[in-house]
Amino acid sequence: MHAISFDVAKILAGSLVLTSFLMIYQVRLLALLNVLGVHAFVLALAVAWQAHVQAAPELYITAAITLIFKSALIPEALRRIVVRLGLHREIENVTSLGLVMLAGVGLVALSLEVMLPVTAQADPLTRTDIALALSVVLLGLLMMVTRRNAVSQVAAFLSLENGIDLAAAGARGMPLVVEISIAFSVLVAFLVIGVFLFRIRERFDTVDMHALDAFRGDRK
Amino acid sequence: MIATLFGILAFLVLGLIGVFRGRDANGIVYGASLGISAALGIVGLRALFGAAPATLVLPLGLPWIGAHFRLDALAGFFLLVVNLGGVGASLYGIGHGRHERDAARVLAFYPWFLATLNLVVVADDAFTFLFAWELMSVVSWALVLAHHRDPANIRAGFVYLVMASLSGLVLLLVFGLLAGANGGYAFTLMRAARPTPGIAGVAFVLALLGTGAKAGLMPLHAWLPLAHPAAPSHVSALMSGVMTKVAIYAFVRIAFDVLGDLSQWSAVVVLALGGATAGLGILHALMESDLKRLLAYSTVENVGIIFIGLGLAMAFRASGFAAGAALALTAALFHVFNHAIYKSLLFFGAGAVLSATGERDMERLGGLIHRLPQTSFAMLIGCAAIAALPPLNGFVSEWLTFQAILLRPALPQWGLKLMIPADGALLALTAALTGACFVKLFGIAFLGRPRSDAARDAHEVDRFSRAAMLGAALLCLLLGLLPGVLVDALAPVARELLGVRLAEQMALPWLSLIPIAAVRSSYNGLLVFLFIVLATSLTILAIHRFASRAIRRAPAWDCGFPDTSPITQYTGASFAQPIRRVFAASLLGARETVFMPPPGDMAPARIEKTLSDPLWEALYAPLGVWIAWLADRLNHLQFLTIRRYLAFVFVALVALLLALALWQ
Amino acid sequence: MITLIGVLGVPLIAAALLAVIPDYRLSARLNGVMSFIAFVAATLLFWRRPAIGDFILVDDLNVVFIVLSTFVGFTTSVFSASYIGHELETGRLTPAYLRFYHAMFQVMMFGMNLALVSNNIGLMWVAVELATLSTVMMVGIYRTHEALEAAWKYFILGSVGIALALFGTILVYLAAHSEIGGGLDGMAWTVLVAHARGFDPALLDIAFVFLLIGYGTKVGLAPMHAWLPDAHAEGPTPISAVLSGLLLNVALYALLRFKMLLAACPGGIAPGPLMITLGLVSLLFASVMLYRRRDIKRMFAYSSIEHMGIIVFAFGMAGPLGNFAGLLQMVMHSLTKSAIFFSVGHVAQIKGTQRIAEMGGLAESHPLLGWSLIAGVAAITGLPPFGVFASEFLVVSSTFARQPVLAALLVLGLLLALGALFMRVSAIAFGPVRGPAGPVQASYLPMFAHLALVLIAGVYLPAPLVAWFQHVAALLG
Amino acid sequence: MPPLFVSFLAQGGQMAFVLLAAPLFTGFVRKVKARLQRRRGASIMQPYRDLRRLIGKEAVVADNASWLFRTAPYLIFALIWVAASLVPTFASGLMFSWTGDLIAIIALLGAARFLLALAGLDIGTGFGGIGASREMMISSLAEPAMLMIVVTLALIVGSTQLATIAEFLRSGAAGLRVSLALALFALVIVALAENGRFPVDNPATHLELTMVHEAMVLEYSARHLAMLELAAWLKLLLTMSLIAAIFFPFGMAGGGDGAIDLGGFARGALAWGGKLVVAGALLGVFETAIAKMRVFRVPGLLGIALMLGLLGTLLLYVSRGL
Repeated sequence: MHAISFDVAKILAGSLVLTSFLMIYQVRLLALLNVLGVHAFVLALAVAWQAHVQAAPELYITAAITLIFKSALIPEALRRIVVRLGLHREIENVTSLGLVMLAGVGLVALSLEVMLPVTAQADPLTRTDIALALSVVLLGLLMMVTRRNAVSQVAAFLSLENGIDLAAAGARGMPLVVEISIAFSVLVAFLVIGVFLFRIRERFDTVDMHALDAFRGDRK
Repeated sequence: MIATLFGILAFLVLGLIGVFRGRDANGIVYGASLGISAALGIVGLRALFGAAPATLVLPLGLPWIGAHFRLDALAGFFLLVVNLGGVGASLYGIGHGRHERDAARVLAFYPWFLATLNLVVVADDAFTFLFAWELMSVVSWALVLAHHRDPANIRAGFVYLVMASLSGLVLLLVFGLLAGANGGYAFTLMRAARPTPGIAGVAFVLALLGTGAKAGLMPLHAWLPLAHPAAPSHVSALMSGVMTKVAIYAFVRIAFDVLGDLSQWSAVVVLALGGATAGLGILHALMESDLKRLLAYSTVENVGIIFIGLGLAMAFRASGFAAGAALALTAALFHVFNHAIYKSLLFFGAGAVLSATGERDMERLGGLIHRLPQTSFAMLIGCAAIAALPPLNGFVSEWLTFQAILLRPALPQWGLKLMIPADGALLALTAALTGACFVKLFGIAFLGRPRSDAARDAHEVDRFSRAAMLGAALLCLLLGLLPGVLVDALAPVARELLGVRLAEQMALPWLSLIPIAAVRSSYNGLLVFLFIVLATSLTILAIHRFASRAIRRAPAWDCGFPDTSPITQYTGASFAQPIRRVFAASLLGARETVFMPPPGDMAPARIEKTLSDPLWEALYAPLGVWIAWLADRLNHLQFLTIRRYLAFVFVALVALLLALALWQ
Repeated sequence: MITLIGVLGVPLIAAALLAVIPDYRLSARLNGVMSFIAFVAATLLFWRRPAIGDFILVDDLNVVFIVLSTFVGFTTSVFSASYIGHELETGRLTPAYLRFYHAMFQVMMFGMNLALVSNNIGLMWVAVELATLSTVMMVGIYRTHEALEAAWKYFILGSVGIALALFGTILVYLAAHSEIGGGLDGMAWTVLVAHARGFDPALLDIAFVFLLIGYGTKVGLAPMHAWLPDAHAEGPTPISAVLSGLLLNVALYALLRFKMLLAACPGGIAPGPLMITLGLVSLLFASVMLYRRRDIKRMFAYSSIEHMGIIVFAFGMAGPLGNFAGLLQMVMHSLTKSAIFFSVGHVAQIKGTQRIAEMGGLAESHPLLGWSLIAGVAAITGLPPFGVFASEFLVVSSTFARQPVLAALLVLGLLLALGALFMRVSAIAFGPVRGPAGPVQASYLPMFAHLALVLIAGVYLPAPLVAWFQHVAALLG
Repeated sequence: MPPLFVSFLAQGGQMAFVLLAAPLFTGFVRKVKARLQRRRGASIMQPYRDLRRLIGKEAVVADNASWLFRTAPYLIFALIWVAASLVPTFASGLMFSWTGDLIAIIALLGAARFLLALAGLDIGTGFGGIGASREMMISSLAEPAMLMIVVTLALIVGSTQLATIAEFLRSGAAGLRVSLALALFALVIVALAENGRFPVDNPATHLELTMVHEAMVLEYSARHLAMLELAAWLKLLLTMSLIAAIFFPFGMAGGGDGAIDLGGFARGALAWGGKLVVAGALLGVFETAIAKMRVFRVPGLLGIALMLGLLGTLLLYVSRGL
């Protein structure tokens, strides 16, 4: 493999991480969803590039799935939900964004550090790919921890999923069946999310998780 | 061996009958238990004098170990003790059980309890042993909760079960240590694998903890005075008279048989704990006014005495003085046997009083000797026996223990040099206090004038209960007259565990008891008894024959101004007051506050006594507080937000990754 | 092959049928029948195993799990038949929801069986996800505030956990990549274990961390446990029984498989210490938490956490005894805990609440129920004559010889848990009767079946079964 | 070995002897005290007369007295008598001396005390209660003290057999020992307490609140009272001859082992009588000189006795020389 393709892959993965940071930074719901779309789009590009580099046609399918579902349909659906629930132009107050960003940077450093000793026999492309995928996953988790609105938690979760997909794409010759079924299950998960958002809404008239916290069992 | 297991099986079946037939199975269950216990007792007797220990392995429990059973002399002796108690309790139960409110609860678990007691004794591998051990605790827990409407009983049961499981788990550690990493759980293997002194020491301490917690050794006795009184009286008798003995069996089995040689320090520990238990136990008993609680505390005391005997045996064995060890061990086991009998008798009596008056508090009793003549007579014998008065059996075992203390081989170890005489003094003190304690019990509850209507019109109990009590009383007397029988019966045990035995006793002239040598010490209960009987009868005869026999009934003299109200009598508390002031003030923090109204004020003067259990306050109470505190702190984790929980996952992940990064 | 259809196909068909059958009595019966067929098929696996394929693997290890899960599934279906009738009367559920409930039940069974038989780590992940989602739907089925909260929490934590597990899975695939190359082989257990020696240890380590956290969340190990108590408490009781009895085991099974991989790879970290730590933490944490529980189902949920802690600890200690004890403990816990939930379900229906404070004197008002609850608690706290005693005997005794301190901690946890559980259960079963004491149409059969099995196991373990377990324990290394 | 009946005779003689001597000794002590108080006092024979008078009377028994109340006096008397007959007086090692050792003797006295306390509680009067509870408190310290003394002796002699001890000490093999001195001192204190003498109790008091022994027998009359009185006198004699036999064993006859020589017995009897006279005189002087203690100062006194006994034992354990 020649350097250029390697660099491109690197750049794409890196930009995925960057988008994750953007998501963490973005506090306005609708905007957040847009960023999510971008996130997925970058992922799709990365996967496609991997397909090209690895000359693995089935990866194109994955890329397509990602492009269609994750970057188009799901953000759109979420956008609809947000509108239906009247949450548009909702602004979350994330406590001390700066610190969160700093933690994010720390996480990226950690994931690189952890991946470092991975022996070179796994080719460098995979290596960096995995490292960045790991940081995307961690960032997604970090975002879930910092957000309290159901929708943005879902968005964070989806970005986490994207990280995993990136890793999957980096893995050569990952069987298609598995890819498909994984994608499928993610879809189901998303359906469940939708159902729940509405149920929660119907019970609690909000999707702010604070409302739920009041009803934790065993209080009385 | 097979017979034993069949007996145990029969008990289990009997329990099922109890479950399904309920109250109308009363006669069947107790009657059958009586029969089975008798049969098992005979089995034990035969094992005691049998040549080789019978062994058996069944494909139960953990298959690669199997369930090992072994019936050697030691097991035989304790089988005898257990089933002697079983016979008495069952006989008593035939009558007493009729008064039971939820008969089914007792009838179901009673035979199972007997079964587990027997099973512990014959078990020969760690798994079977602990299985029976824990089962014994669970079943007796259910029996303690037979009268479950009283919240105090529920608490008692709770404390009991926790302590019992503690003992089980600690013993589990012991066996884990002895069995090694690849699990040689059969006792034979443990005997074969001689542990290093260090391991043996740890195992011994844990074993003392585990068995002591079940036997009621201080400071692990706290559950005993709660649990034993809570159960129905014949079950209390079994728990106090037999179950504690099974715990002592476990100690002997581990310390003398499985562990092999131990250092002299272990003996010092046992002696110290035994002495403290005996002294404090009887002091607690003296302070009690609840009949059954008093008896329970006296059980603690007797356990202490037994442990003193065992400690002496260990000390002598450790310093290579086998004959002395044999004497001490014999004394201890003799006391085991005695206590099994008279403690059962006393609990039967307490149960009789309870069913006759509905009262357990001696401050509301009195004058029962007129209403329950036979019960009172049996109780009198029991009290005299437990107070170690000649010519009854209690005296013999304490006498033997003293002889053991006086043996005093050349002890190289200064801990023993100090501890043995100290235990001698404690033993003497305990004996004296026991006398006071049981004068109090009998004098307040059975003599004097009735302090409540319930006591005034009590009625003698049914004939089965009386038979059980009088039988036990007779046994107390016979053992006192012919102690040689039991001493000889214990010889095989001593030979098995120590390699030597005491001299044959029944062959001696006049059937007297000479443990070591005639010039050293001898005692002949038979002659003492004869002399007393002769002297008494001769005197009575002479006086009635040659002087007057006339008698006139009149009001009590009481220095000229008798007060007919029974409250002018001494109560149990006031009887114990001098001793409370002398001993309990420092040891049990006993305090008296007198409220004297000012002159002119018509209010009555009051005296209030407060008593505290330093051990409980030092050990158990803080533990509870600590757990509660921890639980409250941690409980907040139940009510966090989802984000927090996510944060936990997140932190756990990051932490592990960091660890990984650092590890590489 | 036929057996496989029984184990996997039957639940699917059943799910489809139950989704359309309107009458709940019929569907309840059908549910039971189908589960029974699946169980029979599973038992047949002992003798007739399908050939090992790219996706299907039935070996000594997972046969135990499959038979266990199908059996508990069957008994639970019987129990739920008597349970949901009452729920319908009290109006907590509508027929429509019951249809959904039954369908989901079978979907979950399918998911779990698939996870157990799959030879492909990816496929297994998907199956676990499926089972999770179906249970999520059922936990939220009552639609109360608490139920929704619990379900949502379960969903979020569960999906995060499962996502991490997926990441771990992919890492495993990558670690194997250099040795095996791509394709289905790269994800097949059989192949992986065979070649584990040559894997990239560093990658495998990271993978195991993710898998431990991910599947550990599903197992309910502290501190990832948070979803478990509320999911148990707020959902229908049959689901609580299945969650404790099966789902945790499935996640545990996955963990074990990956542990075997790591154990087979020389360069990698030792999985033991990690598992021991998590296990002990869960045990101690849960046993302290038990003391402040007011809700009976939540209390037993915490006891599940405690037991998962013990089991993971045992597998972490490994060695022939440790693994054997872990397996035994797992089986016994599934049977006992589901039996407890069966009885608890009826108790809650009688009293009309799950609050312990409003229950009392059960052994007097409903002797059968009360005493079997006591028996269940005695069994779960490791008292004889029940099977858990045997396994805890092995865990503690085998540990003390090797790691005295750990054994002491273990004993401490066990004692704390015993104290808490008996404090509560004696308040429930004894004392004056509190709360309504009306009759309930209960089917005691499943409960008794479980308790009987546990009792027998406590007294007598059949030699062939033991030989089997020992073999499996040897497999686990 | 002497012919059986002779040894029977010796033993029987001993029993009768102590029985007859007991009242005399008490009378003697009273006489001494009376003299010291400048009174003429009753004759030494007075106790016998009292006995005869009491035995002849009709017994008045409280309405609610139980059988225990009526049988107790005889049992108590018998127990103490048996105990007394085990103590060597003029000769050691009599035929049945091996029936019980020192511990048994103490236990027999304890049994008597047990019954007496119960008898005190039987009628259910306040005074009986006072007496019983105080008696048990005193004995709870006196008895262990006594036992520790026994332990001390037994460790020196290597036997608890009274005959052996007497022989051993008479042979002088023991020599002078610290432990022995401690034991003697303790034994004297215990003896005073056991017999309800000054400073623990006042045998002649009729001020109820100070009574211990008298309070227990308050309800007794006639022959029952006679038995109890006689028992008390026997006990006093017993303890005195016990001290004599242990610490001043000279002049005692060899006894049953070898051939019996009546001359030896006579000499022994004389020596014994002499010792008793001295002891009685000392007791009288002591009781006249000292005042009675408050009840709750008694434990202190007895505690000292117990400590001395324990000290003696410890010394022996730590080093055999002392």
